[in-house]
Amino acid sequence: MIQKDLTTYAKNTWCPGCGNFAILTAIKAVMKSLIDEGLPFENIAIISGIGCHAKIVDYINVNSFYSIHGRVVPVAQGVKIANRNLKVICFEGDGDAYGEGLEHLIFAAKRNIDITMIIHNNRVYGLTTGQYTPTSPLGFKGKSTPFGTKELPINPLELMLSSGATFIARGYSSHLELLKKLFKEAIMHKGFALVDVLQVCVTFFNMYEYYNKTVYELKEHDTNDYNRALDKIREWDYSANSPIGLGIFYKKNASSFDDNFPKTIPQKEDEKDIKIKNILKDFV
Amino acid sequence: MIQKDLTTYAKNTWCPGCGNFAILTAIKAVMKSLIDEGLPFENIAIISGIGCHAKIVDYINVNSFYSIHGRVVPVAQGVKIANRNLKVICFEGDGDAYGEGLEHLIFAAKRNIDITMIIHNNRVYGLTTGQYTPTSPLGFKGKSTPFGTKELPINPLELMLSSGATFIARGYSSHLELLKKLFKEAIMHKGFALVDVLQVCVTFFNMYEYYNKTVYELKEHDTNDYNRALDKIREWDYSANSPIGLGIFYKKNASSFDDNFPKTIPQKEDEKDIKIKNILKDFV
Amino acid sequence: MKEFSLLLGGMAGDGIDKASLILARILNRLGYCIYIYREYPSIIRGGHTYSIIRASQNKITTHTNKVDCILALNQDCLSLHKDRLKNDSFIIYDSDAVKPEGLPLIKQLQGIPLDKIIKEEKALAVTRNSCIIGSFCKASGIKMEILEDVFKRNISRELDMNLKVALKGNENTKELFKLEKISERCFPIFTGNEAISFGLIKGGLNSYIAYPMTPTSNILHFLASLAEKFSLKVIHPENEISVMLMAEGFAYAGERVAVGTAGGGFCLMTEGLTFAGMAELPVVIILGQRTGPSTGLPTYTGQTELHFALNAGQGEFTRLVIAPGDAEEAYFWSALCLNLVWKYQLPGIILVDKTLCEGTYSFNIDAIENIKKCEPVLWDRKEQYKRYLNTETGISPLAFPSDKDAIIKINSYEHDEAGITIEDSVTTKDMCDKRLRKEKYLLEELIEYKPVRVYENANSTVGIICWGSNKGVCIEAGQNLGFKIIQPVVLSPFPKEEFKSAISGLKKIICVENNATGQLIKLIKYYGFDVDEKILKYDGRPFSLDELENELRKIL
Amino acid sequence: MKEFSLLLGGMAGDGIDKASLILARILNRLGYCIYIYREYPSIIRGGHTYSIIRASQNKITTHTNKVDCILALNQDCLSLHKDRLKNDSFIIYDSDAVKPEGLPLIKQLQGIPLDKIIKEEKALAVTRNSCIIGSFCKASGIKMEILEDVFKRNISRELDMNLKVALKGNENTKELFKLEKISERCFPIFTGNEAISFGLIKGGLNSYIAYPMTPTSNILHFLASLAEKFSLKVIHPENEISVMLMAEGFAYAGERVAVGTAGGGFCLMTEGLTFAGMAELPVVIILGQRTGPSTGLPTYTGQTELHFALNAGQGEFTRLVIAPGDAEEAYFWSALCLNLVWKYQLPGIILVDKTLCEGTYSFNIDAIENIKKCEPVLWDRKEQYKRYLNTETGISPLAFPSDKDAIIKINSYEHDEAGITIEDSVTTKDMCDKRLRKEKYLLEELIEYKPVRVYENANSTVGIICWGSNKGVCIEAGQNLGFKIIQPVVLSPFPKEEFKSAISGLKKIICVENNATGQLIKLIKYYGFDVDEKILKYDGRPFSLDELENELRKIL
Ligand SMILES: Cc1ncc(C[n+]2csc(CCOP(=O)(O)OP(=O)(O)O)c2C)c(N)n1
Ligand SMILES: Cc1ncc(C[n+]2csc(CCOP(=O)(O)OP(=O)(O)O)c2C)c(N)n1
Ligand code: SF4
Ligand code: SF4
Ligand SMILES: [Mg+2]
Ligand SMILES: [Mg+2]
Repeated sequence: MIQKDLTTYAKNTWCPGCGNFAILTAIKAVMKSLIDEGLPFENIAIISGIGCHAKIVDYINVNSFYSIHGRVVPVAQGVKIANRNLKVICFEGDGDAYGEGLEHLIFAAKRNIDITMIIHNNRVYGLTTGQYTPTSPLGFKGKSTPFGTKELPINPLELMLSSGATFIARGYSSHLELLKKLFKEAIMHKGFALVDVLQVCVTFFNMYEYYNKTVYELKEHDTNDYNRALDKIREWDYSANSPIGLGIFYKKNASSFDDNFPKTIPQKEDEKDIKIKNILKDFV
Repeated sequence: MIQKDLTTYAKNTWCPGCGNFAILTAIKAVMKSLIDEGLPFENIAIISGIGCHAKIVDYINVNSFYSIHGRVVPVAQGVKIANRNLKVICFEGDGDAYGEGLEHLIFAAKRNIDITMIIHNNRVYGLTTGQYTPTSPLGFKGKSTPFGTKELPINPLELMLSSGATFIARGYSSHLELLKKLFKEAIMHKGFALVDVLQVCVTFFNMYEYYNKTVYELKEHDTNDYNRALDKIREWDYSANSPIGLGIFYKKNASSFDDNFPKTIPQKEDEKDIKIKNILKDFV
Repeated sequence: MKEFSLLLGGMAGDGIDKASLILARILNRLGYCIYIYREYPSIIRGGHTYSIIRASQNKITTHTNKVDCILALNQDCLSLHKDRLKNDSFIIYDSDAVKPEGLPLIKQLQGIPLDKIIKEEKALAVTRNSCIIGSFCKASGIKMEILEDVFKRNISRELDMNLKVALKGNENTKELFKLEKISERCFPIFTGNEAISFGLIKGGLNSYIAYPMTPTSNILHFLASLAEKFSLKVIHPENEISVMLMAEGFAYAGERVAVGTAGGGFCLMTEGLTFAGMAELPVVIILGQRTGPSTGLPTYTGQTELHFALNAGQGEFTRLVIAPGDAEEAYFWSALCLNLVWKYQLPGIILVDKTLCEGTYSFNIDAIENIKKCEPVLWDRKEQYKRYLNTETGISPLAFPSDKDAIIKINSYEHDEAGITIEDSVTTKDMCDKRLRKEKYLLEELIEYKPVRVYENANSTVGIICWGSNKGVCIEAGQNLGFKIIQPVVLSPFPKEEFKSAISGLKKIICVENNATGQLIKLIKYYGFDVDEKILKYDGRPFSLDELENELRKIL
Repeated sequence: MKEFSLLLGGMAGDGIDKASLILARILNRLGYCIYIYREYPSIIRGGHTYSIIRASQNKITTHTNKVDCILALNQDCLSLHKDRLKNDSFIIYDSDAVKPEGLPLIKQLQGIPLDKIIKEEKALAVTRNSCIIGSFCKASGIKMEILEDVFKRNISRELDMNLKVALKGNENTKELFKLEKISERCFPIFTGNEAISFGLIKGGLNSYIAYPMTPTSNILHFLASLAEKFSLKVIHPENEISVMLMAEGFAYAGERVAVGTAGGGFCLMTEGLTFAGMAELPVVIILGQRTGPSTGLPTYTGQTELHFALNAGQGEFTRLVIAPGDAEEAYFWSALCLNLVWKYQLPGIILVDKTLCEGTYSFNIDAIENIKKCEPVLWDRKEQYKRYLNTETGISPLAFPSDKDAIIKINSYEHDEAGITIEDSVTTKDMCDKRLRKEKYLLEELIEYKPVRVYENANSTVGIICWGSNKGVCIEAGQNLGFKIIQPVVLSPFPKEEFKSAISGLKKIICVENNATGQLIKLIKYYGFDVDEKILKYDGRPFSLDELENELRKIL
């Protein structure tokens, strides 16, 4: 009844040349390979916020939850804790994830909850037509900062590392094969995984040329070593002019929050009534 | 007309033995010394959230702003940007600062805005009678987690370091002299300063004995070195059993966000009207 | 005695709460029905706090200002409450801490040296209240066996020490009169919060998510303690925004979920609330009112969020708002609310207040009406699954992630039946109609459950209308003065016809509310009704029975 | 010609917005008054977007469905809008992209090969719209000097290229008729958002804080661009919670501040709103409504937040809620609102919608009523300063941090006059009364400014009541059909007496709103009024003049 084709009838409305297309292509490829390897199709749930990136859920024909701006992470945690069979894959913009809803991200990392965060980090608010975000470089002239921002960006990977995330990676929308690899590893990772994708917004912050000059793929990097991960993560602060590493920075095994809940057991109405009445006896 | 005595008529309602008394004593001493050194009394503004800690604003006879749970930081930024003559000193609980409103703290650090944050970190929600907070140790049995928490705490100092804070220190409510020193340096620091105070809650999480055994004061620590600061900060993760350093971990000079705004110039009504009319000419 | 009222007061931290529950349970053993009113400051220790324990042969859910007995652990207790004494009231006080001066003429006054006793017995300071309970039992002629049994069931730590101290109190007191056993019944006694918790469990709760906030924090604590027993997932996340959105994740995954908060936290949930309206996700919100605005008096009561609950969130959609009036109603309607939001796929609000949440009641589960379990409409697998299938009732059949062959797409944007974003004007209007249409069917179903309750003197021409926790005090006052009481329990969708017939024939309508602007009046005016008089109280305290009766008499 | 209406349509990203503004300003030079209606999807590029530019000899603030001319940059433009054509309408289209098929009988049809021209001139794709503007000027007999001058003032990048391309368009078109200059007047033309911005500046704005959200983002952008010129502190923080609380910090420090958002962001501000009520901090919130619930149709319109604005936040306090109807009212009331919230120390909401915010208007500043600057009450330094001094009007004199000798204590808890936390019942009630008492004085002052506006045919027995952006369309329809129009501009405190006299003598009252439930009706019912008929539209689009007239005719 359901086609294994992952495309919906929704019309794609991203700008031509937008980096979101690469993310869409990569994630569909990864989903297909997971399905081929035996993951039941219906055990995927994707969640997005609000922004250009978020439209991705309209374009992929799997269970989805198009939520509100900045609130992907709590939704994802609810879904995962409620149904641990699901692979919960989240798409969030940098405005969403690092701005409006940053706090949730930190707490999900702290809990090491088993979800995958894919951040479409175009370093600008796309859908609201071009304001600075927490990862825009110092001096960025957006519509809300026509004279240039006066604040340094955050380094989201550094923040994630200090929050307890157990899988931290960076991709780039022009390196499609790497994206596929990162997405797949992130999804397979048991615990909280975040892939920050440098997703170019051709309309409001076209960084293709710049990134093409500055990115490199991490080689022989020990992803188990906190200090090395930190050094590599701090190599580029999302503002200054320096080499930008791509790949997995950090990876660690640890238990996840969602392992700790009782399973829901369907209960008969009369059994429950008896249980309640029994407990009521303690209140005399 | 106004007494230089910093005490109000409000009745103090903290539990006997509460670590908040030490913070109150220390900050009043620091304020007095600042006033003696020439800081106009009326140029102090203190801001608090909601919780046991927050009552401190009722007890100090200076300008104050008793705000809402978790929202001290945005208020403080508004006050500071609006009136740069003010010394803005904030008191927040760990529930406030690291829980409900963590996001604001990270952004204020990122902006290096010139405010002082004093965190009454009793590692428990005091006023709501004893639930775990983001800095309670793993397995903490609070009212909302009667079987013990299943998540590691955050290390707030590590988070602050990765967010761009330029003054990071830790105090302990039983080390009164150190508290005074830290508060004064934090207030004098130009930029975002945070002092995490291990403030013992005798009623819901009495850690006096434990801390007395484990704390030590940092000696010969280079506060300018990011990596050393990080090492020292990571020595104790707020959960495991390890030595707990007290003192200033990190300090850095950097420009603050609040330096970047035009000064408010009072304008005559007719001048403004003319200015508006002139601009309207651009809209034809 | 038909009725007996006692006040126990001391400092925050003295364990007044626990002690008053024990006192109540002792009186319960004599066959009385119980109501406890608690008043305490937003302070952990120090500061005066007290409980009024009222015991009656009838079912009661309110307290009286006047009391038959005061048990005073501190001086404030006597100075603040002396006006509550009647001529034949008696006082037991800690003679080591309290001077019984400036009191009205009181015949019976009994001091016991609590500190001294405790020192002698090497007991903890907090056992002072056990001692005074022992003393009370003697004064009122209650057998120590009853005290012992109640202590055993209610005190887990240092039981023996408490018993010993109680015995000392008992020995140091003389019997003043005899409270006899008046019946064999013995109901469990607990708070509105606990009743809500049981109600949610009865309604099939799988998960409860909350960030602590008075007056609903104890639901979180209580359900957390029951998590293992009822396979509940109880979570306390970083803030209320997370609470609400996490709950919506649960609802999507097919788990029955509720959240609890007070006004400030509810503010932060409103964006999630309108999302639940749009996405048609069933979530129950327990909203406990307290004295506002803002932080206000966080441990006191109020009824000021009616219109906030009715109108929170942008856009228009069907919502269920229910204000139960006592513990039994809290149980019944919490269970029903969870059932109904799942059937109709919408957000539901249980609107309560500090009075109900933290008031303590005798609870008779057998008197509670039957709750039909109404099952959600599930996908029949015949046609391709569409999450927002536009049906006659507005209800779209449900499926959940992991269900074979279904693709379930939730959307906060306006969407087509499959859940894909749209912007055209026809679908926009159709989908808005779909969501609003559910109201009609929901209301029809609610009629079965009598959404407007009527009590006492059905033939009276004077009626009191009230909502929420004022139910009990209005009923008793109505009984005493011969009025009819009308209590709309369901506030949205508003049961207009039921309300109309409830007030028909009345010559004078008086509205009783705990707010300054008359929020229920505002609501009924929209439906074309009006009131003649209003009695509004907004100092953070609920009406006591005698106070309300006085106010009512003034009007007539 | 008395009136002329044209539609320009293409893909999102084609620059339709800017081009329509230029077209409007060209028509403006002929002495017309302008209104532009914009419709665009929540998409950056691709997707159909269009503007209807209406020019009239009278002041207008609404569009018509039918148009005199279509300028089509893509095929969708013709297919979607062909029903808007009249018999004598004409079409100019890009003959390289559009096939003029399936159209009703149209006499005048002009294709120009935009792609070809652009390639020849080596111009940027986005200049296609300059080319079609050049063509339109020729077709309608408008002199190229006018186009040139308007281009010079409005195009900063690649002006020459745009002019060259426009000239080509001009040359490739034949003149169809002549739009003559009808008067010398030439008003500035801008959006409701810009009018609000100027109004806030006029009201003494020092700081504007916002997180971007359609439809009010452009206030943020516009004020950010004016920051240097007017010494404004314009800040875009991490989220709306921060926006609101930061603003309260500004208010405390004595700086006049406003914030802007839409429904979802307003949800997050409600906790700060009730805090402003409690702490008596003056903050103006610009709340731009769009189609809900939740994300809904973020770039479309609606009027569904009236009761949310009136009731948001726990507890009861005085708030000012104002719904201006067009750009001039937006200017006037934004300025006044800022003044009044400072005088009365409370939160104020300017309730607008996408139609008003992003609609474009001719703006006549000289026609705007005088705005008395009402100064806040300042501390006279005579007695010791008390932030919450309980005065007859409820207004406490202000002082600000850094003021010598004053200690200013703000508090979200209930507090005494000095701002210290209290919990006793007497102060609780007194302070609640103090905050609510301000409403009376505020309303008295508002009466001066005519809070209920009445237009057209004052003697008609049929009245239309409407609010916000429906003002313009109702006035024009009223004019044409001979009705009286009643527009309550101030919605809280509600000017009951003024409303009553405005509707007195009417035999039939029709309410026109952009929502599904009739929110204004609900409000007036509370004050004892009612309507006979309602016309509700809730598909995300505002009423056009012809559409509303049709609906009105159906009713009569
Ligand atoms: C609470 C709230 N505030 C603001 C908005 C408006 N809004 C929609 S998308 C967006 C920013 C999107 O930026 P980002 O997350 O970076 O996504 P992008 O469009 O760049 O993919 C904003 C501010 C909203 N929908 N909700
Ligand atoms: C939005 C909101 N949620 C919840 C509360 C209830 N509340 C008041 S204080 C508090 C926690 C206080 O903990 P903390 O900040 O650690 O302060 P402490 O009492 O320990 O000093 C909470 C949850 C509130 N006031 N507002
Ligand atoms: S605006 Fe930027 S992010 Fe959005 S679709 Fe266009 S290119 Fe992509
Ligand atoms: S509860 Fe804890 S933090 Fe609060 S006053 Fe008592 S000891 Fe201090
Ligand atoms: Mg972005
Ligand atoms: Mg704490």
